[in-house]
Amino acid sequence: MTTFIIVLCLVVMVGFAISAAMLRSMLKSAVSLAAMSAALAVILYMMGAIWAALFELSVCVGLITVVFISAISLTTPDRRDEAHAADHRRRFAALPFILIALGAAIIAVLVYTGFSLPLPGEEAVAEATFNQVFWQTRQADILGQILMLLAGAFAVVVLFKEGKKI
Amino acid sequence: MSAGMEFVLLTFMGLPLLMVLLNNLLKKEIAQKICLSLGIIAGIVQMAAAVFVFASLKAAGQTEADFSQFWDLGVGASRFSVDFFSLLVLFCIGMVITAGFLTAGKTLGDKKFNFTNLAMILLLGMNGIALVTDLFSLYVFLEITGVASFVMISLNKEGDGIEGAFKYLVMSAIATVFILGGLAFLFMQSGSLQYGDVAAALSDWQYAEQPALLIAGFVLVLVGFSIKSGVMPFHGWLPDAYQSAPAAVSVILGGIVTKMAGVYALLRLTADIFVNVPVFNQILMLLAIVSIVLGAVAAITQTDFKRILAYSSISQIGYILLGASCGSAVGLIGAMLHFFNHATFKTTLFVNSAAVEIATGTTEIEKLGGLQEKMPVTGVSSILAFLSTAGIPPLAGFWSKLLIIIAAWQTGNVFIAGLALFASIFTAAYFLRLQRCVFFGPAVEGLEDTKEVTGGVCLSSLALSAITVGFGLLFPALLLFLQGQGLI
Amino acid sequence: MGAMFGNMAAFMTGGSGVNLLWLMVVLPVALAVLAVAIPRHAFAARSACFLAATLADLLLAIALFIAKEGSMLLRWTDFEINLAFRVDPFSGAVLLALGIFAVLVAIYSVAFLRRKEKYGQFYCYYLLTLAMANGAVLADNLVVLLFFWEGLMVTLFGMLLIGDRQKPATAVKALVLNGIADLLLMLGVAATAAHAGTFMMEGISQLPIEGLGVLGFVCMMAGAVGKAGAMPFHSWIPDAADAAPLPFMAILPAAFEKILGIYLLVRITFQFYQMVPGSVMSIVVMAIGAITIVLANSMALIQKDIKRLLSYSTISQVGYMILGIGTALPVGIIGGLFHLINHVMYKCCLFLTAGSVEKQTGSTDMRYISGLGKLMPVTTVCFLTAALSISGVPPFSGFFSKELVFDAALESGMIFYIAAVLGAFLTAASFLKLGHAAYFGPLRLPEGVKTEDVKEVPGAMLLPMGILALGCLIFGVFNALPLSVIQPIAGEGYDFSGWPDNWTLVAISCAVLLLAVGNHLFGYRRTGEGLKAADHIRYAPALRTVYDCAEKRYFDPYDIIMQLIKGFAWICYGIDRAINWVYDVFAVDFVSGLSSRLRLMNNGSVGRYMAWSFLGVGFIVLLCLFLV
Amino acid sequence: MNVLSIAILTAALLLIVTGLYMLVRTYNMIRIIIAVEVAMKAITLLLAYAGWLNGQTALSQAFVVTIIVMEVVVAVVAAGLAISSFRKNGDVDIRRLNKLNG
Repeated sequence: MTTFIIVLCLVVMVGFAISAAMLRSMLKSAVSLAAMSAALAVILYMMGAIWAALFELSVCVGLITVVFISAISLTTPDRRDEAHAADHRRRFAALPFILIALGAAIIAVLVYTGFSLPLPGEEAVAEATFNQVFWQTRQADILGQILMLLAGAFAVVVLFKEGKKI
Repeated sequence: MSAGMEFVLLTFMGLPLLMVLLNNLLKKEIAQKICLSLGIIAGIVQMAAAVFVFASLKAAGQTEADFSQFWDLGVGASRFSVDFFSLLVLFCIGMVITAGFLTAGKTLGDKKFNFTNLAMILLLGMNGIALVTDLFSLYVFLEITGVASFVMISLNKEGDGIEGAFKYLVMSAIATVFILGGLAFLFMQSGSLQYGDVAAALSDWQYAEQPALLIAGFVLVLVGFSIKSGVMPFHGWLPDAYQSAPAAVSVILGGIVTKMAGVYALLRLTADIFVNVPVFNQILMLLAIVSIVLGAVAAITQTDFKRILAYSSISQIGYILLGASCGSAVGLIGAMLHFFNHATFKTTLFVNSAAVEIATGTTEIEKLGGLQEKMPVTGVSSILAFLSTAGIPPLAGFWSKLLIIIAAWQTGNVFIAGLALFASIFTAAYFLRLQRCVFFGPAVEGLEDTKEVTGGVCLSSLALSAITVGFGLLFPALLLFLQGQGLI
Repeated sequence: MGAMFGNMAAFMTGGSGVNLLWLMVVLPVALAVLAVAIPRHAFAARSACFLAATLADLLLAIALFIAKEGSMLLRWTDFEINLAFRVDPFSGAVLLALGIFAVLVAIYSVAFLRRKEKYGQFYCYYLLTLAMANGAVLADNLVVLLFFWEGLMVTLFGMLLIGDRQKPATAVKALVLNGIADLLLMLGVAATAAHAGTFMMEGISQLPIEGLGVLGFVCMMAGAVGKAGAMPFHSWIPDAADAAPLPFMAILPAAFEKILGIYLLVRITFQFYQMVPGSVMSIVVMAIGAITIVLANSMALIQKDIKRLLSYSTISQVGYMILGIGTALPVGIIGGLFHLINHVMYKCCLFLTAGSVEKQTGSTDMRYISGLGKLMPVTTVCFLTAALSISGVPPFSGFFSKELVFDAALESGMIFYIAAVLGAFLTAASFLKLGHAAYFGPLRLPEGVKTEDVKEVPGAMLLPMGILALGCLIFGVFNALPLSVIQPIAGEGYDFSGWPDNWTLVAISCAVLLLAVGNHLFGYRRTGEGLKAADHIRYAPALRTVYDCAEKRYFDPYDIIMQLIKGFAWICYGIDRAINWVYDVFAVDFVSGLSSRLRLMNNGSVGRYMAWSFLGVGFIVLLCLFLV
Repeated sequence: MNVLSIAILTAALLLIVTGLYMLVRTYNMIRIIIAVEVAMKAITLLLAYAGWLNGQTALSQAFVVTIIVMEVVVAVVAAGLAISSFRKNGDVDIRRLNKLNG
């Protein structure tokens, strides 16, 4: 059952990725990305990574989509460019075929070589919970996250503030 | 280990953070005035701290020290730790940051405040890269360094900064994808991303369950860090980013940032992690020699001061990586010393380009000429730095290049060593062209009233030139010391 | 590291007590650096530093001369190429001589160079030359010797460049000729070391001149003789006289190079190798000496410039020394060395008087100056003393040393004696001409120089000249003084002090001198001018053509070599063009073309950058498939 | 044979290729950021899968959470650059960013 759901979600992800690439509307691309993230959240949940799934849902589906949509609305060009749209379709026309060929090739190679990565037995799974691991062993990363958020804040100050004057 | 030393260790992460807080908590008017001093203090204290920790470690007979004050870490935690190489690098970072802040006074106008904030975050990011012992934490600090430098490049939104920053961002994002992909594959096999654990997992990688995954892992990591360090053919973004950055930012960026983000990480990888993976070293050596030669060749016909320096950086990065890829102690030490030397002379040159830009308003060499008499300090320090880059004895660059080429020779790749030696001619060629166009010859019309830039810019180019010359002259002593340590 | 410092400490102290040897080299170098470091306008400070250096060197040399022996060794490689210094009575005496002349000329130079440009460079090169010369004398290892020898060549080149930076032809000429001599020396050192099986000079003793030894001996001798300026390595000296400052002429070609060359020649012929009187080698050396004497003197006779005349005379006097040493007889060796000491004194003195003349009148060309005797009496007296000494008039020093050389030459072969006597005649004639033309006769000065401006030079310049002139007299009258130092070098039990034993020779010498005076008077009567007193020889039927050719430099070995090289170069030209094309056209075009391609590759589009990166990734992956 | 491992690896690779293809072929700066995000999704997937495979779920979750935070900030900065570029040039066409070359 787990396998089935994960594979289904994977297919959904690849599908939305293609739509994110090929759809002409930026808004629809952003929404496709959000859908991808949602599918990924399901996969994460199925793999037992509950916190990660939660973050993926809240941040990637929520926050990043908001960021994209506001960025898109702020950068809408004054004129619609039909030639550009046609050009866009032409440039991405090859993508699905490439992906199908590549996917088939990869699957063929992996199956042919008998590739397999067995899941660990129950006893091999580490006991530690996410809380313990995250707060006690990843303090460097937490410091890094704080710094990153600080950097983001300064970036917003620099990149957005003075723009109003222009 | 003494308690005092632990506090000193904390300055590497604590002091810049404190400076950021100070800068933002102070009144805006006061902060505008003193923010650059904060940065200079942070840089100088960092250099002093690096020297102090080095002396303490030597005195205690240790080779590395963990941060244990205030850190209650679980088993297998990602922690900060310093060894001699990190200390050397931390010293370089402090040096370049100081030079950058000294340059900033004349170039940034009202952007000093934001510059200080971002440069301190950048400093934290770079220090983090030097201190971490976990590949994932390395990625985290890489990303911090990256974000801070994107914003700093585009600090001056009127110019081409946005373009350079965006190109850097895109290439850096690709690099991140590759690095993280590689880490994921390595993580599958090792179960941890601590340097030691990954090295252990790779020690007999041919016999692992799925060697293909490990190969994919280290190839992706290699590619990612190569993009970050701007090795040919992954170099496209580097000249653009350097050229478009404001003068003070390009000092920091060209002097240390890209070296920390890419080259330092690659050195760590070859020295600590991929020790038993000869393929890694072979590919790296190939990339290195391509960068050395093509970087130098490409620099020959450039027309912008900073762009020449950028291509020269690509070439010099090649030398560092060539040393690292030899897999011997001599090569690694040569690479580390060249890292230090490169930070010194390339910062000098970027400071000089900043001085030229301040004095004349342009960095295009066709519009410049005859500045030697008008700007003697800049001209002479530029000559010194360029001689050191080209590896002319007895300047510092000569010795480290010598070690690298000896190491390459010892690996049996005589052809590559010869090519690396031969590329010095190109180095001399592009720098002579630069020197001739900018400093020698008759003064170009409109530049008759040019004056030497005084203050911090002048001071930093003098100090850095002194380091280049002094280090070159003291090098035999250093070599004896290393010999005494049994390192070579 | 510790071991190295221990080694260093032992090196500096020589094991027991303070060892002065290394100071002899390091001190002048250090003070040279200091002298340059002092600002240019502080003439007094720089000069004080300069004088202090030479004085300190003299004191050290005296200490070493008294100590008579000492050695030191800094081991730096496994195969015998060590920094080894040694001093023995001979080298102690040579060091002392170097020190004395260095001090005297230094005092003179300070006064001479006042208000001249580039004096700082001169000081620096002077002290470096002193250090190098000390090192060369002290060296106890052939490689170390070679090092300091080459160092001398470099400082020589530098000093010549001070004179005329725009036209470095003279400096290049000196460099080429000295370079050839040094190359020969290098070859000789290699052959000698191979022959002896060691580089350490103390281990090389009395090698037979056979097999490899012939090569070693001939080449080393050529190097030594070349440094001393004998023919055919002489031709840069007269040219240098035109270009370089006069103190340079007094210290380098006149003093240091002679001392060092003859020092090495003695070392080679009597320590390293075993030269037997009458052997082929002995005759070769004597022949070089004899030819040098005659040819250089005959050139000296016709010169119209004081400096050039002195230069040729310098070359000719080397001939006497080489002739004396070449006889391999004790009397010849002692005579040669004694002549060396005397020569350095009077020739130094003569150059200094020429310098005084130049300082006051701005010229040394005898066509424009004449009758300075009344204006510069002290200089004239010094000149006279030195000229009498060089002409070999008793009881001045030159007479005694020349007699010893005559004695040895007669014993080795009549032809050498005749050459030596002919040389004595020509020497006397040329100095009669010089003295008569420059100092006596009617007063004449170059245009624009007023008579009242020409007066005696300052005391600091007179002092060295006076001391040297006095030395010429003292070493003649009390010739036991210098001979007591020189005689032990040739062996035990020789005593040639006092009046010469062979009265016949003395009589012949005196007759030759009188003949020279007669000749001069004859010439003077015919032309009525002191300067043209030698013209009857210059324009004598057979000699006229030879002299014409000589004045057109047909006999200059440097020019002959240059002609040969030009011919060779012409052949090489074609090959060179082809190679040049590869460098200039092909390589530059190729590189700049490649560079432009790389510029096109970076066209500013981030998509292009990514494409290149992905190509790189693909390449790496392919590579990986091959390598793994 | 394990369907899951093949499926996940294949999907991750396809996602990365899609992302990189988008990066190269698109002219829109915003879409470039979306492309990077697409590739990052694949990385997140791989890391989570790696943790699941070797039983270090907690550690891999810690990684994923950190990556998400990093990703957001990078996206914000990139969007900020795109908006600045838009304010300067009037559109977000990457082809306009070719002043720096050579």
